[in-house]
Amino acid sequence: MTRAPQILVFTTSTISDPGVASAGLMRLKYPPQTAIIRVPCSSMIRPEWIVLAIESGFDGVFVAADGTDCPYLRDCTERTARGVEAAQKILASRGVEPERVRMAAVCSVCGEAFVRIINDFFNALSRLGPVRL
Amino acid sequence: MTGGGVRIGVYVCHCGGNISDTVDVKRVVEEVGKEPGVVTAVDFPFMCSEAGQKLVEDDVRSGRVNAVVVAACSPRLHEATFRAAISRAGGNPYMYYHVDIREECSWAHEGDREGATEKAIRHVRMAVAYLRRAEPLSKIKAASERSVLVIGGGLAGLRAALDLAEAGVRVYLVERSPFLGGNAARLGALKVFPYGRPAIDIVRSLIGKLVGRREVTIFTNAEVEAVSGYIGNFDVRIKVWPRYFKGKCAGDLARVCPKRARDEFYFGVAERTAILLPPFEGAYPDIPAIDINLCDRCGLCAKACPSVDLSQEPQTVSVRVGAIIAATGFRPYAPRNGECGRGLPGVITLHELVGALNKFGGIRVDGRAPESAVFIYCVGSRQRRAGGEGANEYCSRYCCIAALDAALHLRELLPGVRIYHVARDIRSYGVNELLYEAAGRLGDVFVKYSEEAPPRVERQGDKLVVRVRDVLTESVELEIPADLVVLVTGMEPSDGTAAIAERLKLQRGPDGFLQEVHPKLKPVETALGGIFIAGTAQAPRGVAETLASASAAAARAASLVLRGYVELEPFVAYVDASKCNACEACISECPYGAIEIVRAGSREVASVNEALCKGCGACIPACPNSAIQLRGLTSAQIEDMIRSALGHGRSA
Amino acid sequence: MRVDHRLADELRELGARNISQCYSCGVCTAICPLSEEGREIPRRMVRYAVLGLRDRLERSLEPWLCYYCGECTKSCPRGADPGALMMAVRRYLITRYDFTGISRVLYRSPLAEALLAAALFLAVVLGVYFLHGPVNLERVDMESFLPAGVVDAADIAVAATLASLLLANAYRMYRLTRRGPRLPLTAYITELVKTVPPHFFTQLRMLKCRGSVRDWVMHALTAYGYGIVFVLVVLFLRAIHAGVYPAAHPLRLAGYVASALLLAGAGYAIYGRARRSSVARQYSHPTDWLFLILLLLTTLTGVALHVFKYLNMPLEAYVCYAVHLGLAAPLLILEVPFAKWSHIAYRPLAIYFARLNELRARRLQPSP
Amino acid sequence: MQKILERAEAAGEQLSYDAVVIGGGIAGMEASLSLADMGYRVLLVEREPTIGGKMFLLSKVFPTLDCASCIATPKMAAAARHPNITLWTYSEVRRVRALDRGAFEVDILRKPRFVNESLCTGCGLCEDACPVVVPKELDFGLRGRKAVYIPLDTAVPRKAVVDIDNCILCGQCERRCPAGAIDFTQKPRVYRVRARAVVIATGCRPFPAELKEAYGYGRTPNVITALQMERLLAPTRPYNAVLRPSDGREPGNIGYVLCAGSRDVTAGNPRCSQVCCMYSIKQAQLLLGALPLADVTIYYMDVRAYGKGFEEFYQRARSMGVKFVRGRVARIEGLPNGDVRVMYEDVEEGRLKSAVHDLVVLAVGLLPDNEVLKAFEGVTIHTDELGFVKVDPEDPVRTNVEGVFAAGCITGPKDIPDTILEAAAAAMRCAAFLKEVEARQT
Repeated sequence: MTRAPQILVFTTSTISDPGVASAGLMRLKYPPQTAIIRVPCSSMIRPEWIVLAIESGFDGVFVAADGTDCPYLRDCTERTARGVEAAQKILASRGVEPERVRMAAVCSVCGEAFVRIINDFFNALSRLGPVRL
Repeated sequence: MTGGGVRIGVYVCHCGGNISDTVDVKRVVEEVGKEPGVVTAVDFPFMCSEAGQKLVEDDVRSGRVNAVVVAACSPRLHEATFRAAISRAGGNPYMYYHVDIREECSWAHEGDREGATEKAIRHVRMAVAYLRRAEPLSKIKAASERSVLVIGGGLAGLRAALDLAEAGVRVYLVERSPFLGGNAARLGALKVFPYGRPAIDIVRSLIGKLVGRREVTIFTNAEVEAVSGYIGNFDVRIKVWPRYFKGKCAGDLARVCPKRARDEFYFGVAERTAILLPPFEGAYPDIPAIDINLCDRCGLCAKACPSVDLSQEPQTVSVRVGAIIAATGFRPYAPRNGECGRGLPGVITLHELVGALNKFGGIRVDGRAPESAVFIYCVGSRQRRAGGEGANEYCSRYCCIAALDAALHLRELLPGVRIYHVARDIRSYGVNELLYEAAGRLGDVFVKYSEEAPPRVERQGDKLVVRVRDVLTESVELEIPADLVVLVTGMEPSDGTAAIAERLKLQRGPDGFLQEVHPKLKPVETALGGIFIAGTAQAPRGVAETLASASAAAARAASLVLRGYVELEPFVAYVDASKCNACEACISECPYGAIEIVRAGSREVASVNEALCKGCGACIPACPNSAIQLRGLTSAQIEDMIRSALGHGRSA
Repeated sequence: MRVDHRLADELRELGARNISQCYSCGVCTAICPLSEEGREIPRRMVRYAVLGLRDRLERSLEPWLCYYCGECTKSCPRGADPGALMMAVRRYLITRYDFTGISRVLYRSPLAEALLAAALFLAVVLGVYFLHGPVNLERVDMESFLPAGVVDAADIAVAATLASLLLANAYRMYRLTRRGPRLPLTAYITELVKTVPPHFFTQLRMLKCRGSVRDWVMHALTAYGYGIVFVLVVLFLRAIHAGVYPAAHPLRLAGYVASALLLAGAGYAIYGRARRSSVARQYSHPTDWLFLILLLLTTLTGVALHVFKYLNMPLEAYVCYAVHLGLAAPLLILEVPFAKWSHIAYRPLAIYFARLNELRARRLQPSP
Repeated sequence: MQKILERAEAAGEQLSYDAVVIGGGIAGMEASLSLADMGYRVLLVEREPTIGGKMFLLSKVFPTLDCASCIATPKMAAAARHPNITLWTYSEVRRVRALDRGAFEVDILRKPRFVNESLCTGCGLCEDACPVVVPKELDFGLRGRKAVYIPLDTAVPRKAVVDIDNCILCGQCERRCPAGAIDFTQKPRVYRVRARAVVIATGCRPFPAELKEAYGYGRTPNVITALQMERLLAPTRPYNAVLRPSDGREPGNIGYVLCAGSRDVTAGNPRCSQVCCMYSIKQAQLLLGALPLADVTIYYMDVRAYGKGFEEFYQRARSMGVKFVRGRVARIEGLPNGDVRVMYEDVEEGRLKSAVHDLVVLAVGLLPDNEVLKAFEGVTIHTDELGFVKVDPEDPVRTNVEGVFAAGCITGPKDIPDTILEAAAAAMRCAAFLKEVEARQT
């Protein structure tokens, strides 16, 4: 019996967190092996946090970004992507698959999209198996 | 244990079964009660009720608890509620973390009690970890402008502006088109709820009361170009396009101008020239404007009228306001060619009918008054979107009523006309039912179709024929000959609404309309503090509901700016001077220019202007030394949350 | 199917005043005691009416199932008066079955109706005036004033005309409402026997209406009273003229009873309509009034004639007789084939034809 | 009580407020909060012992399916706590006189709770001690309450009240109360209050279902109203389950009869009640959640899902398996085993039908609760033929009397989002009026 993958999700308070909440409002199902941390804007996420998450036992990290809806930054997506790529590089250098970190924009009503993405991610992580550090 | 004397109380809400039916709240309480720093953990049916809040207050007041976790619904609903409760009890409202175990747990994992309970425990643990490093914060107080910007000069904008002005608030009203009045003015002679007065009367009356009030500045032919700042202190740049007119003109200018275009005021059923005349008695302003995109500067009008001044230039005006109301309205759904016969002669939309009735006092098809008219409802509304481009899933609310209203009006003008209504459900809610009743009494025939078999419109000789399966009559296919077919089209967000959403970064719902925070708790508020929405920019609605929502938005804006100050959340960036080496990496990251280098004693360090900082945190990853941090969400807190989530954090 | 707005207007003239008020909730159908699965009334008829689906309406036998108890109208949440629509549809169908077009005139123009009735009345009265035999003022001598043979001959002529008119109309009704293939001749006969006589004589279906027992009784009494008088007049006129029967003779008693029934029935109906005592009597069509008035007056003059005869008041009796015949003429000639009284024939026939359609439908279905 | 109230004494105090808001339902609370936030001093008067009106009795609310308590109770708490709001529950407006422009004199009767509000902690021990049980009004008689009681756990104020009409004066509560809050010496008092404006927000009352005789309400135990169903579904519900009244069985097959007392000239109400379609659809969704095996059928004429997100909510109910039958129910009859038969025409099929349900819910319409209009002296508040307050098309919260505003269901049936908007609008218009009055006086 293998342990179900654990996913850390970063959401943003005004955009993607409501988006994730809207999945619940619509009673859409996704794996409960998820933990959510709200930040104001996905561009604030430091690559070290992502690495720390993998070190702390998470099998994957999903950054639910603001995308073009970001109330703060026009280039929010690019900035967030930079952080995600940096994290992927660090992980790769330690032998961890970079696919364990994903990002996608989740708008404030995109519950369905979120559920699709997270289920897909969950399945991908299941196939990858546990993290070998 | 870190954070010194942090004594955490955890309160888990049942939400009357919404949570407790799925999450084993007792187990959550039991598990998190073991966490270091937690001094009490309880569950309660309704944490948000007065009794629930009292639980928190009592524990804080007694000093037993100085940091609070409430695990309940979405933080957007009740975070503020519990922060206020803590304040009342003398605690610090920022020693608080709101955990969502409803939308993001019990509702998403219905049927998986074990999984949902585990997730709830995990989230509460993370919150506890966060609080162990939390420190008391206080709000940033800033003076607020006692003025409001109202965007949109339609019914909602007029009503909101007038309300604010009457309440003593300075108002800037910005309208895109050259005249106030919006869509409501174009309804003209159509009577509106509760059917005492024509729409144009109401618009005229509001304009009459508004114009000339000293609190009010009106910009027509103007656009909001840029907005910066924050709640209480928005800097707004308004672009005012030239009218090319200095004053009124005698004589018939419409004859002078050789250019022709469809007249928007009559929904395109009439023509206008490049000279836009005040479209109705009592319009504001009462001087014409030139449609410069159509004008070829032939100069004929300038010869005819000395008031014409083609040399005018656009102007930019800057104003400072404490709040903004977006009342940018709707545009009628435009049916695709071929949709329900669109494109055939004699097939028009409801708005075009209204335009024609107002412009010509009647309607003619091929030069003759129609003997029969068929209204086809739900064109472009209530459609499944699978494959169908352009159609909308939502109900546009006003169209059934507007169609009945227009049909009654049509019958008044053409007493013998035969009217068929081809509808799905007649949604004449409330008192509007009386319109439905009146239409029936006067002999209108109602036919209902099902979504699967929409009506088809064809041309047969010189007549139109509507073919429809009537679900009220054993689904026989009826063939209704008609001189006139009216497509009852719904509302879509106007271009102005789309533009303002883009410019102000307002959220839009799946239907494309501006999204309120919550239909009941914060019905006119947006996710952005100080920006409110009103009227049909928010959702399709009728005149009375538009007026009510406008006054409601005005009420919210007024209570904000009348206070004279605003309190901002303390979640802004700060610099740990001891770690900063003034590398300036953060400065270029900040989109608001809130970071600058200052002298601190002997050396230079970065410093954050709290009023300008929006707390996005974009600067955080830039700092190589982790010197710049976000108040209320430090790196250390996030790291502790990550470590604690899977239970490894306890030893850290 | 093409909609036709004129039908609703026509039906409005025939008494369906509020029908465009209907919003198709179906309460009338569900509340109607005579509505049954497969034969839903009245909402379906309402739809045919407002949409102008003439074919469908004319093909329907269901309107004849309705006895206008008024439940639907009382329960209608929109005040659309479906009961009145059903009545109007029956009037409309009568005009459609009638190939002469007279019913149409009667129903559409109260003036024409009155004039026609008056013309018939005058024709008969004048006929009697010019054609009567010796006037015996000593005693009442009906036989010499107007020999039974003459009256009988007129009776027969009228009856033949009426019968042929009715038969022709019934055939048109059959053609309009027939659905499906031909049936074996025996089926036509057995079904005819099974349906028409019982329903003709009892109109039993009316009893299905809630609270209708009194109406049914009055209705039946009137019909039987009329029937008795009719039989007496046709078969025993000569003897009646001669006054051969003693007071207690069953035939004379029957005559008295029948007259009383007719008076009571017509009086009850007129009273009800004048008082608008029930939904069905809220709004009366001019043809309804004419029918009832003629019936009442005919009966009254018949009674008066009898009284004058036994009081031996010859001149009064002769005048009364002329008036009586004058009144009876439009009653029979106008009402039986063209108006109110044709119900008597159409209702049982509708049941018969419906039954035939049922058999046809059954034949069309492959047996399991 | 009537006798006690007749002996009400006039209170000596002279109180004055910017506005008196009549009715402590969602509209009254929202209007009060909005006015108070704009800096005006408000007296909020509620007839019942708790504010919250109809909304806090509800289960969840469309189209978001938030629990009603989660929306209503924080507003109730906020209204009770706001420094600019004075809250008088269990109080009745007896007389309103318009003295001048922007000057009203309002007589308010404060009924005795027989419980000292400042001492009562809402612990509920008195309730345990009381030997009298009567049907509970807030649960529409679905369960009992004591003669001394706290209306609901979520009540504001959460204080006990003695129902003196049913009290047998045994004194057990008095002995039991640890705070000594029971006080049978309390007297009714009439306060004369000066106000510059009045907001009427007295809301609605459900159509009395027994008036629609063909539906058998009151005679057939398993025919209930939608408000009763709300209580059966609400988190503060009586039985902790959805049970049918006759035998306490879980219904497996539930029918909803729409337009009970609306769109019906025979019931005296030709109008549509605006909310019944949606609350029925909502209840159907909740029932499918509470009773996963249940069938729910909704008999309708037109589904009026007109508001923001409503159509989507309706489509969701359809996809969840709620059955929608076009056809208005004509008659309902109870069967000997407690089941209920509905007679209707399936309009889309054109077929006469009947169906047997375990439980039938009447989606009753809304009528105005306009008793208070009689209290106006010297002026008449105009109403329509059903008694809803008439408003100005230009200003849909303004009545014909200057300075008197109306919001919520008293101006016509409406849902909660519209009510809240209207209440805030009333506050705004009231504030503008107050400002103008102020300006003239200075």
